[in-house]
Amino acid sequence: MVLISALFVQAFQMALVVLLAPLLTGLIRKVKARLLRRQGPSLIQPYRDLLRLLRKEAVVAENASWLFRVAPYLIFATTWVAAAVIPTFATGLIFSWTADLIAIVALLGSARFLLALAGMDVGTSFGGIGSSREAMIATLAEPSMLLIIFTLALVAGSTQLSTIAGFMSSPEVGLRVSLAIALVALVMVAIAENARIPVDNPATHLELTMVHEAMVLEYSGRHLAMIELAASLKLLLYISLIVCIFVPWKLAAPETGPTAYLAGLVVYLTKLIVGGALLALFETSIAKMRVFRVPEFLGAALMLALLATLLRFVSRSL
Amino acid sequence: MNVLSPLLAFDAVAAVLLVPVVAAALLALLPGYRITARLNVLASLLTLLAALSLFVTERPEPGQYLLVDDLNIVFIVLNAFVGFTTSIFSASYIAHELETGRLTPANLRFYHAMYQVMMFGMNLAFVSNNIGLMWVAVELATLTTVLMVGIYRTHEALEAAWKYFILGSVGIAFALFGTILVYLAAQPVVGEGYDAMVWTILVEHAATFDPALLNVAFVFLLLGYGTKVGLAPLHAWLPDAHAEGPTPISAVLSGLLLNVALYAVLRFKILLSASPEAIAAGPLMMTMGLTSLIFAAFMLYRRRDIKRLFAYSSIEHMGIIVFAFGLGGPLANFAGLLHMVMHSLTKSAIFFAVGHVAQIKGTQRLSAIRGLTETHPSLGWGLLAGVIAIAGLPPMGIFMSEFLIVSSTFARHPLLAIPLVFGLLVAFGALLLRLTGVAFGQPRGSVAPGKASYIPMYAHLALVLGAGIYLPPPLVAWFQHIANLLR
Amino acid sequence: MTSLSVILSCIVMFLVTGGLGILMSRSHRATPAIYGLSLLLSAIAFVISLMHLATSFVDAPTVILPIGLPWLGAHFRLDALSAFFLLVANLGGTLASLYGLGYGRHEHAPHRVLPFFPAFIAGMNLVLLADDAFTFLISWEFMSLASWALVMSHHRDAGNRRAGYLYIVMASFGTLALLLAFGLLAGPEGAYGFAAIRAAEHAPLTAGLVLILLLLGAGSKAGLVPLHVWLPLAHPAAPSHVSALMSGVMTKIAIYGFIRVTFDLLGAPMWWWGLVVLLLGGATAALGILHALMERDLKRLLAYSTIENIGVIFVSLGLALAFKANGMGLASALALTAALFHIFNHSLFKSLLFFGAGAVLTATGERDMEKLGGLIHRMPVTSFTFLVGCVAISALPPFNGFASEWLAFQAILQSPNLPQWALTIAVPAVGGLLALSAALAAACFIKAFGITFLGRPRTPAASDVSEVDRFSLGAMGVLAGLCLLAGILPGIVIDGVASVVLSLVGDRMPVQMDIPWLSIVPIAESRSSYNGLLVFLFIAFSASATIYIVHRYASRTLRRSAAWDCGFPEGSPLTQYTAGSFAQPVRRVFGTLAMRVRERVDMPAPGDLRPATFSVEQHDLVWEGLYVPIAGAVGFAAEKLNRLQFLSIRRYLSLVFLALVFLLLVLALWS
Amino acid sequence: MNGPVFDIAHMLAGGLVLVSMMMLYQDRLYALLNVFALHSLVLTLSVAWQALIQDAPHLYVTAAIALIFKAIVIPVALHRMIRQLGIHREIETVVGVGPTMLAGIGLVALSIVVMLRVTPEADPLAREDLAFALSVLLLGLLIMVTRRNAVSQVVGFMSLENGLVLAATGAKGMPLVVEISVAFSILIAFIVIGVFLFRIRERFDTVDVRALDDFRGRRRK
Repeated sequence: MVLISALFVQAFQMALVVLLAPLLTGLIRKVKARLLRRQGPSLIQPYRDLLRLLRKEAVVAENASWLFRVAPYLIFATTWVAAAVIPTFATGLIFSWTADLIAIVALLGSARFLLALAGMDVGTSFGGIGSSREAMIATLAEPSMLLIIFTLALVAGSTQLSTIAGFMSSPEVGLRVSLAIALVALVMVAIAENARIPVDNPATHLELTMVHEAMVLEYSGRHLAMIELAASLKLLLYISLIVCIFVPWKLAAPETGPTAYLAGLVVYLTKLIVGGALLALFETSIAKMRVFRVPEFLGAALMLALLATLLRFVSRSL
Repeated sequence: MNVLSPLLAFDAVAAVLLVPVVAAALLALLPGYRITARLNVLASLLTLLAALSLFVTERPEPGQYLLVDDLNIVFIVLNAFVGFTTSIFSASYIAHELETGRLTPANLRFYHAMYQVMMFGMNLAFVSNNIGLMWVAVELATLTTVLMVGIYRTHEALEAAWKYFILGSVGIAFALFGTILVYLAAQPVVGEGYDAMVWTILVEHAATFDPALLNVAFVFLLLGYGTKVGLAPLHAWLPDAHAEGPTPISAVLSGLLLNVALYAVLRFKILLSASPEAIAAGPLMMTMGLTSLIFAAFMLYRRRDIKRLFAYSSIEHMGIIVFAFGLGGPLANFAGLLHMVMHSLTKSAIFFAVGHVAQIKGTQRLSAIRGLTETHPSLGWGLLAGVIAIAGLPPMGIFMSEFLIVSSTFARHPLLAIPLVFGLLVAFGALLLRLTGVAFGQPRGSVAPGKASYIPMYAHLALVLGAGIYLPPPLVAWFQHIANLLR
Repeated sequence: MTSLSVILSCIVMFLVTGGLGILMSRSHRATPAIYGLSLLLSAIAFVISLMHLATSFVDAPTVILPIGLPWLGAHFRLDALSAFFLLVANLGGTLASLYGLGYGRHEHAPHRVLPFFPAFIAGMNLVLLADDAFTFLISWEFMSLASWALVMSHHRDAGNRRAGYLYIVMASFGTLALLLAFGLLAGPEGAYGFAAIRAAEHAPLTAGLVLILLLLGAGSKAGLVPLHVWLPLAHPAAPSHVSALMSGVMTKIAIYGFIRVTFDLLGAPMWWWGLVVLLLGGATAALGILHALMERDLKRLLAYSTIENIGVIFVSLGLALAFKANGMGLASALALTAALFHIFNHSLFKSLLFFGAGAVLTATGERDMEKLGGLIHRMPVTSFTFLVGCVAISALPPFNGFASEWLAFQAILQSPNLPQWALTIAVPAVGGLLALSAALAAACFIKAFGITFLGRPRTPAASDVSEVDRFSLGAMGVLAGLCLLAGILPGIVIDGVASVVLSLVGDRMPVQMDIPWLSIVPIAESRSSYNGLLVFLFIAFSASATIYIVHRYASRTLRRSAAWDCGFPEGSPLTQYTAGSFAQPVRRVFGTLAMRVRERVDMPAPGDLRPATFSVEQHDLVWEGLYVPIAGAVGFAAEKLNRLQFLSIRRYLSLVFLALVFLLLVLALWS
Repeated sequence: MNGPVFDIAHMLAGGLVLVSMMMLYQDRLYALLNVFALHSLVLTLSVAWQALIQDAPHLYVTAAIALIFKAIVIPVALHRMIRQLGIHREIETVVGVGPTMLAGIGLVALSIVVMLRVTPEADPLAREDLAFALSVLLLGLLIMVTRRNAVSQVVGFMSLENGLVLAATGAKGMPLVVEISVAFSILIAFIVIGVFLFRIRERFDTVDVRALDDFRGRRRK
């Protein structure tokens, strides 16, 4: 019985993240439009886009290789697996131990690896631009991400998300400088990783400034759909990661009744909405920076993360 | 040993001395280089057999003049062996020199006679039990080599010989003065007359000799014989003599004559270490050894003449050996002996190779020799193996001795190990640099196949390789015994 | 017949094979014969060592042969540690021989390779079996010598000659350092046997000095910064399967030497050893991969990345030392396991990548990536296996590189329990460095694969090529499969090396194979766990499911057309991103600091017909700061001393005279 | 014991040192040769005296050798050679005479210091004699070092040999071996030197070693 329910919860979670991802994207677009006094597309516009793309035939460049065609599915799958093990509304997912925080980051890394290769496959200059810039961003984002994880792990004594969430919700956490800094760093990394303003602009097609869009320039049809879905899934993943670590309220513990799960779900949705809204607000209130300011931005994140790891000594119990 | 032994015992030592003398006389008379060359080989072979027979015969009592003990048998046998192989090499070498007309038959008669005289001198130096006699013998050997170095009569050759002669005779004087001082030290104890010059007797009473006299004596002997060992700063004659003389003589010089002088120094070191208050010979030898090693190591870099290159490498290795003996102790002495034997074999092998190369390419300039392994595989790889061995890379025998020397040095005087290792590394760098140039790269110069036989070279290399992998226990026991004897 | 004697006889046979290589060097049948033989022999040795590692946990058979140092003899010993490294070495040897069967056909001077290839393998095996200082060093140097001969096999290229020279000099420098270390350990009586050294008590000062010398000796062979300069020159100079052996295996032999002495012979470590090794490792990893990223020569890129992986391994080793010094057995075991695991992995994917580079070389005759491109169409198998290697070496799940890196991170997370502040501060920082180099590695291999295999061919050399022979493909395929297996079943490897770890730090990680779902759990599931198998299955399942669904219910039609490229017309292949341009952002970020990169753009004024030029200058700071001065000093001294060559006889006499006077003065003053 | 005997021996030995100093002072070849003849003469006297007081008749042979060869034959021969080869008469010294003399005095002092370390138990005659012999030897070497001209270098070498002979004869009961070897070595030395001077003359028109050095200078190897 327990196993069944656990399996059910896991399956539900997997389905949930995929289904919610476009909605979150839609929500953010909507909020941004509203902030700009525009009507904006409807919340479910992303779903429509995806379906249309899926139905279209895929146009592929002549010298695109098998890699180009397989990559989107693999990227999506990898991101999905990563997202599947993050406690969104309930801890103790049955498969949560397959991958801890480090593994999740690494999974996203594999997705990026494939995406960058796909960008170089056709052999256009824009693909190259995108890939090389993506690689540069990754070289700064990943270490800072890992240092953030170190901070958490050294404080919570585990890299297992459920455990960390449990620890963070426990009273003994208190208020720690290192955690605060880690949070800031994590937000910065998340912005960079999801190619949001000010690092990159998901809406732009101004060639020389784009990174993510430049890589996927050659994609169309179902392949593009897969990549779009993966992107919004990644955004969802990061937001749920942040909320799961730093505001782990009302996460349903395992073997609690359906009410707890329901409460957890509702709270999670609100968290998502708030997070998305905040992101939209941030994006509208700031301008995109030049590509070669990005390293400084991420370097700051890296330094903060390092600071966080070191500061955990001084603020053992503040 | 066996029934033969009484028969052999009678004349083993005598044969070692007489064969060369007789051969020299014959060679001086006989015309025609083919016979003389063959006779030369034959005589050297006989000497070698006589030397080997020293193992099986029981030894004569140490007399007033002659002595055969564990120490010098090693030297004699090594001497006779390298002398023999070199005579084979020189036969083919000289033939080529005649063809190219660098030497005349008249020269050759002189050359072969001198060769045997030199062998006689060296053997005499080894077997002599009388320090005066030993001195005479060493000088005889030296002067003959002087004449042979000058044999080409080019102004370089004459200059080299002249330099060798002047420096050599100063060395002679020093050595003699040292010998006289030893006598003076011994005379009050042993009493006047011959006894005071007989080494075996000297060693017995050395403890009661006047230390101050012994010190001065050793300084002069070290400088006098050290000149022949080629220790820096007394080395000046050595590179020129090697570079300008005929290659067989270079091989003999590096392989043997240096050992003769070294042997003399060792004898006196034993003498000195027997007397308690006397200055320790070790530090002096170690200092000179290190100086020569590092000096030669740096000198190796700017060389343009292949024979000079290996001449300096001889200085370097003599430095190592003297250092090892100066360090003393069973381990280091063993290493020193081993290193000396290995160096003689390897260096003469290298000079054989160099001789062939120089004859094929018609020059000794390093820059004119390239890509040997491609044009002359057997010669090139042989030279390569030789240099690898001399640079102290395994599995050749020199690696073992250097291993022992360096590790025991570091265990006992860590600070001394640093200059030692430094010198070794610098020398290694230089040798390998030159080797890379000579053995590899786009071939340059004549590609005519070498006619001479490479057997002597490969025989030496095989021995060195074998020693690096497996040393027969009797030999080891022998060396260890000597090592303890050397203290 | 014990396993040890079998392996020893294998070694002898290797040497015989080498001799055979000399004899039949000119015959055309030599290549298959030699490689076939060495394939067979190393396969046997591999199986034996595998069996020994699997079956016997404690017993270490020893053999003493009456060769080598007379009164000592040559001691050989096969314990768990040697067995593990033998396994690595002979696995590499087997596959390199297999690859050589095909690759060797294209060798234009086989007689310069064939004799030394088996000798090289023999040397590596000897080092691993040696149980006394002399045998160890002689085998060590023999290994260097054989590999040097292989590096010099294409000797007409001046670059190769220079590489070989630098290599042999550095190697003998390392050997001398090791010699000194063993001299210290053996003491004045010259007790060179490892058993004696193990038994002896070593003063802290001595032990520290030995560690430094060891870092010089083993480090120079493994390629630790700043002793790495020879490596990126020498490894690529050799034929590719030899490069694979040198990078994949020989560097590991160096690490074996380090482990053997520090963990086995030297007794209890001190905590600062860990710190030193840790910092060196971190620096090596970062610097190595940065250089790799700047490289445009494929094989040299791989060599630099070898340096990075060596750094990673040394970081884990440093951690293990630090933990061991503080008596934290489990943590130490974890770190050491991570190190050994990474050693195994790196030997796999680095060989694979070098094989791939060799295949590219044979197919196109090019090593310069900027002349390649688009090979994925014409060399599908090679490119696929190469891709696997790239993903694996970039430490990405579900492949093996990630598993070992993950373990290393887990070990780093044990640091807060360390009593020394220096360590607790340094370890996470080095961890950050490790993460940085992992990310850089990913970027580096995106570049390596993307520029070489993807896009459009940049030169005719790259456009008309065909897939390489089946031996090479077989070798690469096996390696790729092993990379995946070790990635999804890391538990097997961890349990495999457990006996080694147990013998070295006296503790081991919990048994992994009986954990449900075959996941790996270093300490406790609540702390951390990873399950490569499930990750792989999930990815595979969800990907195929998605593909099926999309193709079944959405569109499956596909149309080929010209690339879109924002509407720009498709320019010449030279408009593609090159290796240099790909690295440019990273170069700007890190290069200016790490290698003083300067970029110069010369843009002529409008109307000026000069072509615009762009030039990058980049410095190898280690080379310019350390090696150039040393070489200069030696040259200077040589030049000055060389004057003594040209003195007159009188001057020489005065030298003698001065020497005499000096000695007499010494006597006069000596009392 | 019998003082005057020793005193005479010492006086002669000391005289030898004095003459060596004189040789240092010379700057003309002929003068140098004459002084060398004097040097050998003094040596002869001292050897003869030793023969007398040690009643070792064989030493008279040595004395004779010294007298005939070194005091007469060789100086004459060198005179002739100089005339034949037309070597310019004055000797080029490396350092001025003054410093050379100072150095010489220093050397004498050094040799005395070294030798006086010898314990008096050793034959006192030998002890003082050795001090003189050593200084003669060192002075001879000094001449070789400070003279640029080949003939004077040869002379220096011979005075060095004289020092040896002095030491040898001073040594009581030194077996004949030594004198023979000395004479023998000097003989060989002269044969060879003669040969060489000859050969060298074939090539260059002077015996000046610098000529050789010029070659070396040009031919940098």
